[in-house]
Amino acid sequence: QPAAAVRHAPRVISPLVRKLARDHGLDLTAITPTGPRGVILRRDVEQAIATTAGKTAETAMDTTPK
Amino acid sequence: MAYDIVVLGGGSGGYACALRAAELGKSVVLIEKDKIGGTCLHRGCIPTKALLHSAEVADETRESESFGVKARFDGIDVQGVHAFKDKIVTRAWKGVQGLLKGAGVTIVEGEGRLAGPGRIQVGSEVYEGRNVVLATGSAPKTLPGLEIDGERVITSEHTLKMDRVPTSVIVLGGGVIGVELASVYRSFGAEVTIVEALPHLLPTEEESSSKLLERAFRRRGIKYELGVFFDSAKTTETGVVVTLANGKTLDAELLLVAVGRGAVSAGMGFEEQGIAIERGAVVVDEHCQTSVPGVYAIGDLIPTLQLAHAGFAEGIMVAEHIAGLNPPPIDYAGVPRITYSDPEVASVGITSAQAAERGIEIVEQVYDLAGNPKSQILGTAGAVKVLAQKDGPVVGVHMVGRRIGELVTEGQLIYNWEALPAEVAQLIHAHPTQSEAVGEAMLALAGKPLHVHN
Amino acid sequence: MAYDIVVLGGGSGGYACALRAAELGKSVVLIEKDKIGGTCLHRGCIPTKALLHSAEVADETRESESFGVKARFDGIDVQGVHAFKDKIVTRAWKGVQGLLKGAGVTIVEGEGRLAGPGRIQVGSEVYEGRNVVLATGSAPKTLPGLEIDGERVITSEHTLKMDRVPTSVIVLGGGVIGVELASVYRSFGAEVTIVEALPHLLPTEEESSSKLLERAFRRRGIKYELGVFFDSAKTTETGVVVTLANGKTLDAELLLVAVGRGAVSAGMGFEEQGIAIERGAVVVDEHCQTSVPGVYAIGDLIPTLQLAHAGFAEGIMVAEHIAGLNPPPIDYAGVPRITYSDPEVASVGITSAQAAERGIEIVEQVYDLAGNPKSQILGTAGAVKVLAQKDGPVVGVHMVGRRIGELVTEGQLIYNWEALPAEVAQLIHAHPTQSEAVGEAMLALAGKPLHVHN
Ligand SMILES: Cc1cc2nc3c(=O)[nH]c(=O)nc-3n(C[C@H](O)[C@H](O)[C@H](O)COP(=O)(O)OP(=O)(O)OC[C@H]3O[C@@H](n4cnc5c(N)ncnc54)[C@H](O)[C@@H]3O)c2cc1C
Ligand SMILES: Cc1cc2nc3c(=O)[nH]c(=O)nc-3n(C[C@H](O)[C@H](O)[C@H](O)COP(=O)(O)OP(=O)(O)OC[C@H]3O[C@@H](n4cnc5c(N)ncnc54)[C@H](O)[C@@H]3O)c2cc1C
Repeated sequence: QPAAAVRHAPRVISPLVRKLARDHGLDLTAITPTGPRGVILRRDVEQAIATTAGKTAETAMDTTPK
Repeated sequence: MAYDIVVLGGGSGGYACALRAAELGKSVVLIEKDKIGGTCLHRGCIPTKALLHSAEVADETRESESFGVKARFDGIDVQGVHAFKDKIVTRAWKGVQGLLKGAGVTIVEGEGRLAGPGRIQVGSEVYEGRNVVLATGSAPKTLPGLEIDGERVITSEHTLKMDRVPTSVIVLGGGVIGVELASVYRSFGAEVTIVEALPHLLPTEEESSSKLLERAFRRRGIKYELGVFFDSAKTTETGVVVTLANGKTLDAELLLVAVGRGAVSAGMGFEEQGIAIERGAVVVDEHCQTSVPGVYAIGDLIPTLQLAHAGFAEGIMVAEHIAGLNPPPIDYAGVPRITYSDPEVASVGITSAQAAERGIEIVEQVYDLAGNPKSQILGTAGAVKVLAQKDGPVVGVHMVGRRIGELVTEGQLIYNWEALPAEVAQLIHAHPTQSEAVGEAMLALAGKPLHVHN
Repeated sequence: MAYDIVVLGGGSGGYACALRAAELGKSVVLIEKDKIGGTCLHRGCIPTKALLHSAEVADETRESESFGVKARFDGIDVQGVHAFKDKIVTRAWKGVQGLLKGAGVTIVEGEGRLAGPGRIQVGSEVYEGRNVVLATGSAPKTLPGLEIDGERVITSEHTLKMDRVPTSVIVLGGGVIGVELASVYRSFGAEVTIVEALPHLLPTEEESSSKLLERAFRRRGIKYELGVFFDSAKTTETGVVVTLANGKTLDAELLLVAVGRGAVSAGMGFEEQGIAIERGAVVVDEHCQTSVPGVYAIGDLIPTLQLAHAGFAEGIMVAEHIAGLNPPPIDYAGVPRITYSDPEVASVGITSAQAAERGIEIVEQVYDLAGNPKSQILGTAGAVKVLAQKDGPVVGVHMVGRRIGELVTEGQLIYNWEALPAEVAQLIHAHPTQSEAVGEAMLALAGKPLHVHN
């Protein structure tokens, strides 16, 4: 994402995606955005959750809303 | 044979619980002494909204000239109003019976009582359940010394069967039911005066919403006495005379008592079985569990919002709780409220007063419907007010205007999903809609007003 | 003196851009040859929605008996319809002029042309800008050999000034404008036939929505010829005779041509200055930049959705882009679409056909408004259809029904925020509202149907 390289703050356009990251203790600035102009999409957070879960060998996390 | 769940009362709460439980594979028996659908379907939400629609048609017909439509309004055909309302109710009633049947819920007709833990008795029959859900609902209240005679002094239930449009009505109570029926009676041509002990109509709403409603009602010729207590009522040959605590008297053909509804919790063995009850309502925890293990209570029987969809939500939650799905408790501030009068009043989230109580620092934005073309086309005054936590999410949406009730769902998503004003503001709303008023308020809160006059 | 921004054209796109830019501290001049507000305000969205409301009132008055209201419908007062419409337009027009003045935007009356990079010429005056935004909108198209005479063969612009209700109308084109005006004419009492070359009315909508609209129109007595090309039209003493490509002929008092709108891009120096144009529309990138640096184009002039709120969004985005805020591009699938006919058709997100093209595996749920009590009260048939990615978020919401347009905002939040059906399903919607139909579809998609017959 060339245009996203100089991001000031992470761009999330969905409160649900923001919450998903928060509920999983993820730092949005550490998530790689795949949306246009560096927008972090649901799939990006889900990807990060999967990666984190894999790394820490935690049990699969529940992604349904609480 | 013991059922997984015995539900007592087939209103909104009870039938929703039964449906969800059956879906989750539970065996369910639903006990109803009258008609499945309860208050909401037969004496509440549905029939009143049918009346309100007839009222709207009457008003639009009266005002048709201002839209370039030539028509003559010739009055209300009371029998026709009932026929319309009954058709709607009957259809929905068939629908819900079909749903329960389809889901495999056993329906028992009869009056039940809690005969022991996990035991509901109906006549000589006892239904045993691993879990019992009490959903016996509520009934109209009155004031001490004020007797409902069904002729001169009536409740909402009598309004739904009225045989004529009265010349004049005093509505005691400016809550949702009083306000809605005052609106209907006025549209049908009656002189209406509302008496409310608190300082405003719809006293639990945002104060600015109440004031907008009051202004609209004043324009419609609906009178009101606010902040004054009822003292007494006397029926006469031709009507009823009401005396207020300040000495003022009012007279009218009818007195409609709409001072609230009380939980139906007496005479059914609840207290005998150790169920904690406070001021008539069954006490429950955040999962609707009563003080007796295995016994739940939902709907108007418990002291939460007396709304059909709150009952649905509670019923569903209890079914899921019993099934071990560990559902989250309900955030009642996030349950939308609508008063379907003309104009409608709707809200979700907290009020500014509640924010102040809780020490939440808020910013607010009011968007006047005068700036909203679609509302102008509909000929409605009103406003959308949005409250957001300072540098934080939206915490309240409060609206007044014709047809505005449908917009509360947007507020419901925004509030419950903790959206920031900027997250809504980026989504330019469809033009020309009333929902643009919500969009404009969000744009302004996000620091990028579009159609906002400063 | 050079302005930060020179905007050419004061319609929805142009004025929104000017307002947002001024808010961001930019100096802005807005050049408009006719009236600020453009097509939408004077010849589009607003006046047509006023007509549609008069149409609604006419229909409700006609049908009032079925709601228990006695009334006599005496016809349409065409002058009254215009007076109502004009009042609404004038008010909104004053509003937007006030907004621009308040924001400090310089307004220039006159016809402008692109005289060089950063230069717009109006008569002998040249306005220089570090950035230029072209927003000259669109105008009605016609077909080869079909001449608009404004008498027998007209466009939407003439409809808005009609001096009578015609006995019969042929509407050429079954897109949004054709469908809306067909609906108005029918409510006003005319015989209406729509001719559409593609197989369905509103051919870009979900096919099931088109079919529901067609069914509703058939019930209303609106006729249509689908999948057949127009061949020729001949005006006669009393009207017009239309011949279709299959040889069939239709006659009527009027022929309304609603075959689309073409960008207004010619004769203003665009091409001379090197602006790339394709099939009449200005070519832009995702930030609405044309092929010439520093020159942007927005609104109906570019080949995106021809909707006022798309123009607003583009205008705002361009202003923010010029101000260096780096706004994200618009996801046009997330822009809501509403056709305000009776019944209304609304959608946001993608259609099943688009999902199939893109290889997205979807699940879908249709909720018939027959199960929605509020819609029954309003007397409307229709449905809400929700498409979700398998095990993923909602990707499309498609709706048909009276007053259903206001519900599209909920769909807009859901789609753009990538909500899962379960995230919506946990929020039980207010009862009884039309929005419950959206809620029910989500509940069903989330595997927990409430009021759904299987
Ligand atoms: C005039 C009016 C208008 C309203 N409008 C709205 C509205 O627009 N929107 C909204 O959300 N809410 C509205 N409400 C409120 C809504 O009707 C209630 O919140 C809802 O009906 C509560 O559902 P419930 O299941 O708790 O109780 P109920 O609907 O009261 O059902 C209780 C059922 O239990 C049965 N029952 C009681 N005791 C026994 C027994 N011993 N054995 C067997 N059966 C028993 C009753 O016969 C009844 O059918 C309105 C209420 C009124 C009165
Ligand atoms: C009948 C009808 C109904 C519609 N209904 C809706 C609806 O309900 N909802 C919706 O979202 N959209 C609707 N639309 C579409 C909507 O009107 C357009 O999408 C919108 O107006 C486009 O805005 P714009 O700024 O691009 O162009 P326009 O609104 O067309 O404005 C362009 C402006 O530029 C001016 N101009 C052109 N050339 C020059 C020049 N050389 N110098 C100076 N000024 C110039 C014109 O006078 C005009 O004022 C409708 C359209 C029609 C025709």
